[in-house]
Amino acid sequence: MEFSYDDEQVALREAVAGLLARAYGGDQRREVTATDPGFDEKTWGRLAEMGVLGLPFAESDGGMGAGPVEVSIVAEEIGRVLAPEPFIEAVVLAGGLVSDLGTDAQRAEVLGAVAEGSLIPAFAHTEPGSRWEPAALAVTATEDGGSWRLTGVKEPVPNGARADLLVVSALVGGATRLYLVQGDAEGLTRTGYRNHDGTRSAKVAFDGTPAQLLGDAAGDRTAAIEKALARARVAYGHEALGAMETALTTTSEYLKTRKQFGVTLNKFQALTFRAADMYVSLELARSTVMWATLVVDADGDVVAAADRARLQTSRASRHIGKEAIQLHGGIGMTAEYKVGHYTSRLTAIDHLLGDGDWALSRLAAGVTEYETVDPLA
Amino acid sequence: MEFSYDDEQVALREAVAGLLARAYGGDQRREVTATDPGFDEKTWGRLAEMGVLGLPFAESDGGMGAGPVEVSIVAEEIGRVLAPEPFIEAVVLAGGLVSDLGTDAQRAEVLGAVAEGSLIPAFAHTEPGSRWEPAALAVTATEDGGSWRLTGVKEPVPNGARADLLVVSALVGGATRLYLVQGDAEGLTRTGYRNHDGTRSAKVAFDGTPAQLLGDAAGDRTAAIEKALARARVAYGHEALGAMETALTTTSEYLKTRKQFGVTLNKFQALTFRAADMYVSLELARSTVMWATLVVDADGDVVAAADRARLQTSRASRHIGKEAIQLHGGIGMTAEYKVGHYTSRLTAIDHLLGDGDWALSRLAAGVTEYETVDPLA
Amino acid sequence: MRLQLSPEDQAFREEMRAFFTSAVPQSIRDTVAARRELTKDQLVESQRVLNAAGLAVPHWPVEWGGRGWTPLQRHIWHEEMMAACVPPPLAFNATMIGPVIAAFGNQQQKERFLPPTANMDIWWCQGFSEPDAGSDLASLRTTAVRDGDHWVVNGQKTWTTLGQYADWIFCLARTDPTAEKRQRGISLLLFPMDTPGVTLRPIELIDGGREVNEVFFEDVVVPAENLVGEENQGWGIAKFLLGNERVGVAPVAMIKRLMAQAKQHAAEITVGGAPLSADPLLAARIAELENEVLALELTAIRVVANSADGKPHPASSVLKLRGTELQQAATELLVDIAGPASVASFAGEDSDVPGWARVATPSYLNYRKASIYGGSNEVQRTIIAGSILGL
Amino acid sequence: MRLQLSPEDQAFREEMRAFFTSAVPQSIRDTVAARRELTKDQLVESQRVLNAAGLAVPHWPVEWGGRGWTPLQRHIWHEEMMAACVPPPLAFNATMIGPVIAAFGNQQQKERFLPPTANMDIWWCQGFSEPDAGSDLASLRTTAVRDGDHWVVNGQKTWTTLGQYADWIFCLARTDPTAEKRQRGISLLLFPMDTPGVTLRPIELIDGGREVNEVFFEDVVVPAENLVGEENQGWGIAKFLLGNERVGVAPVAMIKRLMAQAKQHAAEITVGGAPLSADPLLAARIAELENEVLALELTAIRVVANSADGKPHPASSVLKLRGTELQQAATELLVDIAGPASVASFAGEDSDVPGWARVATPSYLNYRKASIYGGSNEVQRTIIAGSILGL
Repeated sequence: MEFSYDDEQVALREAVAGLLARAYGGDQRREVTATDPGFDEKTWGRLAEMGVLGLPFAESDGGMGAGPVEVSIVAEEIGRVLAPEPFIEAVVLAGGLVSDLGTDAQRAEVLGAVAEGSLIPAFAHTEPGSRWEPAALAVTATEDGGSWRLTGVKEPVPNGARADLLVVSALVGGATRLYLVQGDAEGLTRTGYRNHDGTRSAKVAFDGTPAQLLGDAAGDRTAAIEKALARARVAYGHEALGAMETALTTTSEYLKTRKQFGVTLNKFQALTFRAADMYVSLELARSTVMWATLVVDADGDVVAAADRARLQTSRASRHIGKEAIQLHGGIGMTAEYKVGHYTSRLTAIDHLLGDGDWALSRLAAGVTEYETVDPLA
Repeated sequence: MEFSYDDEQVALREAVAGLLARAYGGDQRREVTATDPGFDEKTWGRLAEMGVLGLPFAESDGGMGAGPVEVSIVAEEIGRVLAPEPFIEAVVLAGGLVSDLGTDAQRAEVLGAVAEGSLIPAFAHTEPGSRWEPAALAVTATEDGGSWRLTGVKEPVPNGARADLLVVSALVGGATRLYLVQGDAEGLTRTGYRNHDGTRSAKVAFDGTPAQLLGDAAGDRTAAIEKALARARVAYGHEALGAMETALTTTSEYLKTRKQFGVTLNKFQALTFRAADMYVSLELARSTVMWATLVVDADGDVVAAADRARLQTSRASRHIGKEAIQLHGGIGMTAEYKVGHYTSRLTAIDHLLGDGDWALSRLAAGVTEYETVDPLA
Repeated sequence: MRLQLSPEDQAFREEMRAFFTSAVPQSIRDTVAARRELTKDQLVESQRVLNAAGLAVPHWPVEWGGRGWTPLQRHIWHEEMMAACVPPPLAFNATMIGPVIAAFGNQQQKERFLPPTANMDIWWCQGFSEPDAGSDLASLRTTAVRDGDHWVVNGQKTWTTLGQYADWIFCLARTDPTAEKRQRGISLLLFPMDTPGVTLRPIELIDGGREVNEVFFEDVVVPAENLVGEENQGWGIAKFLLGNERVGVAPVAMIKRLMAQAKQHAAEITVGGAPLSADPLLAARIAELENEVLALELTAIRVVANSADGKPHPASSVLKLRGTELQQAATELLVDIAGPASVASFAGEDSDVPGWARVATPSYLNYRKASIYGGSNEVQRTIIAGSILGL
Repeated sequence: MRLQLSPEDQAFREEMRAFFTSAVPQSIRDTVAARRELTKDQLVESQRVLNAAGLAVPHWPVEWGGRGWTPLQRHIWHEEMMAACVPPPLAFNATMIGPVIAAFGNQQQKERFLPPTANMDIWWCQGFSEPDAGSDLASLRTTAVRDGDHWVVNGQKTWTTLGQYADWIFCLARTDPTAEKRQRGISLLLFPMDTPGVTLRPIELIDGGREVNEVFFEDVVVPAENLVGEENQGWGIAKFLLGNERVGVAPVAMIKRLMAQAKQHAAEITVGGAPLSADPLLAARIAELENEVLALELTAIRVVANSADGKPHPASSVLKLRGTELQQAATELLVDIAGPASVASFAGEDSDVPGWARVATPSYLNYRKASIYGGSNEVQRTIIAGSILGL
């Protein structure tokens, strides 16, 4: 087991960090997230130019043929500055599903365009009343003379209003399948709105909306969706690591400079000990999330590893998000200061694809089936 | 709702506190618990002289006719000095069952003697493999020409070796009934030992041991046992309150006097804040336990109130017990210093009649059945 | 020691419950129940309904509208009000400046200010906190310089809650910069928010709300008669005011309302064919939280019973500390029950995400303030360690 | 970045596993598994088996028995040893005084002490802590006064673990009482425990065990040649020793063993007709704890990989802090699974309470020490805040 990055990976990290520092090193995020689509199309274009948007796709599909470690590096840098660009949503999740399941023609049509930045897909999966299940609940697909039509509502769909292409889960006779729906399809109504963390979601309504089956196999896609969600959970874990690290360093910096009662706050041991506990949470989460990425890389039990990463990240991000505000005091509550945005984003990440207690329930259900957890196995 | 003691109750508290301070104000506890029966028979006699051992029994049964508030005052003073006398075990629990269920003759025979200190009963209920259930598991009673005989093993039975009389739960045709067994009965084998907290328990084996049915009704006693256990849980809550208070004051005193790095420990804010959190735990537990005693007094839903008190006390006593040692450092680990004994006893109390998670499970099972908890209702 | 309320208190409780659930407009109470923001008009209307019935300022001196209730009655009044989703009287008026004027003001100030303060004819805001002061009030920098029969105020305040609605401000300013102890030389002044030289800048909070403000003073002229108490004795007044802030602060009824809502929503959500409320981990989390709220409520009753002399019981700090923690835990529970819908905070009315789920995360984020404002939880721990444990 | 062990490390792991599960006597390993106390003879025997195979002191310099392993290999060695219930080499010998003599001792001292130290021909104990010093080592009071070619030692040590078995003690003493900084003027001396003037008094701990001792020195004569390093330079040696104490301290394999035992016992207990392990709250508690142990294990692997220069990585403090917390959580879990039987700690062999349940609470109480000894968790937080966060 080996946890260090090779030279190329370090170079990727530095390049992405540099790009994002230019884009979000100052106060740009508030401005960018104030108007639709909630991210900066120019930054998106620059990420495409750097090759970041095609990282996980096969070279034959127009991608870079890189792996989950490279994806994790990008996600972590995104988290570090809270870049609102939908990298995980569009590239890892929606793009990943097309990459996994698409026909040659679909992959050729979609993935190159995603990599170039000219097409942004979104995964429309969550439905009103659903709770992180991998299956569709009430959106249905019907075949109509060789072509498909979808009916029902998906909400909230991250980046669903801006997306050029929707990857949609829908029920056909009890099975969940995946479909591609063009952003300008007839019978498609999208109502976008702001999430609490400044990103965007949408209500996406289908009313006999024409759709194309993703891939050519007829089977149920629940397991494939679960696996794609697991990979996205791990990637979100890295975004959370980046965000937690900034929240902690910002807090430490504040404690070193802010004065009260005539001395800087780092003279108050009760506060510095709490910062130390934040560091402990961060480092333990980091280890678990990095390990989960290696499990994805090795194509091990990705779903279980993602649950473990999610549980650890959920606990850590709540701890760090809350303490970062509390240790700042009033300033931490304001939208003009950055630390509260980190807490908001960490809260969103925690709830996007399953929270800590949800992951814990799944792990608890299997706890009698093994003697010990062996990460080296 | 009113939480203050009347003058008589204050006088009782002072009298008991005075008696116990003379008995256990110094290092006497280690000496007393070093040899069987693990408590001081002389102190027991003095408690009897003061009327404490007959507090909850009807005057017509030779008791004082006092209520659960008076019992709670005694329990709290016992906890404060960690007196090892089996007040709750003998008077509240075993005596309480005889008082609740005994025939006139049984009450007359047993309770006056308990009040006088001449007879110490114990409740033999827990069995190997049982888990705080109110019913008997494997000890059986059989009728044999108008008299009863018991067979099976009870363990651990608090104070079971010293007891003059055992109140025993046993199964008859699926129902749990209660029996009285004399300490010198034939077919009774008792093996006493020391518990980790210095008190005593025993393995009590019955082999066709003659027994007398407690009371003259033939029905199942599970509900009556559950209620008696609930009252004892509340009384143990008060013992825990007394112990937690001493653990906290001892810790505060230590922080004020112990020097490290040239200053007293109370200059370290991280330590004083933790002491403050101990106080918060104690006061919240105190409110809940006092309330539960009032529910017992009003004969309300005693079982639910006891579960609530137990949950709160379990959380508080673990928190305070652990922190009391940690804030002392090495000295807190030693048997010569008192604080570790408080942690040991709090740990025992927590496991004697159901721990916090056990109470939580019971409360969680009913959580959808009401809208809010109203303590004034 | 008695479990039940006395017959009188029981009757009092029923009277309060009947009043709050009938006299205060349903639309206002529905807004509170839905955790939506109240308008200025709603807040004023609600308090006037209370004031007309003598229920706005029951803790004031009797001659100024107080009721001479026992602490337990005040507790019951507060809890029934909150349980009925009635917005409590504006703290700046009822809890802060009103009692201060009643205690430290002269007769003319009492007559001038107390009736309109009780009736919300004046909306007050606070001018205590400053950008570089935080919990360290003694380091404030706003100055008031005497010029004939006026004071001239310069400086800046912050965290002025609902300052955008305020008619008047009560303001701490340094009136003797030469005082040896920093706590000396501070005075309390009152002036209208539309006095020339007063400007207000809203501060957006992390939930997107704009409830707090910065207030800037540039040569603001305040008549000398608007000084409360004695010159340079403002520190004692401030301590009196902040002490009151800690009395009866445990938001028990509000937390219980959130818990009841959480249980109801969890019962309505289906997971794998069963209601979410049947999930053992969630049920245990709710049961544990309810038990802690019960302990808080009982402690509040114990503490109010020992606050009869009007001074805050030291254990009041337990109520503030634990009350805000549990309030935060309840808001967090609602976010988790909302689950995947909890991100959709600013969805419109045509959204399929229910209103309670939309408001869940902003409310959770907003309530992070609870452990910071009004004496942070670190301040409360300092009080407990110092005043109670002697550390 | 790579999930799997390299083929070499995989082979190394299997070699270690095979050795530990076959070469060390089963009776010793059974005693460890049952959490019973090992005798002195068992401890000596076990370490001699390791030493004979070159596995007792792999981290020492190669010329004195070290193996030149990578940090990951040392981690694997330690974890496999613990997983196989093999008692680790005595810390006082292998981790403390051995490396100190190897680093600071002269050639004669190395030759005289290192081989018998590795082989447990000498059992060492520590003479660092003093009654009034605690974590504040610089305030120690034991003195050593030079008298010709001897030192004369007077004073008192405490928390001397297993001192009752010890042949020799390594002892910090103040050799220059006039030094301006308290850290100066301290030296490290070695002497046999049967030197006249040395007396030992056992300290009973709260679990009833007697593993620690006080040691008193009254005019104890120590040959000058038994000074390690330079006179008055003992502080640096002490820091080196205590730093080593923090390397690889996370008791991961031990916690995993406890967790596996807990799961097994829970599966064997029946509650309401179902195994206790099926209780949703208990299963969740176990799953959460296992996940935290996984995080600890992975962090240990990350940290050892960054400790290649032999100095403790600052994040070692995370391992000590969290490792002891999780160790304590695992012992607490076992108490709770034992339930009503957990009080019966000193029941005899004829008891129906199983042995693991009898030992559960004493072990839980005993492990409260883990967060106090060897650099308390408060010390670890100070290190993290200071060295890592710069606070």
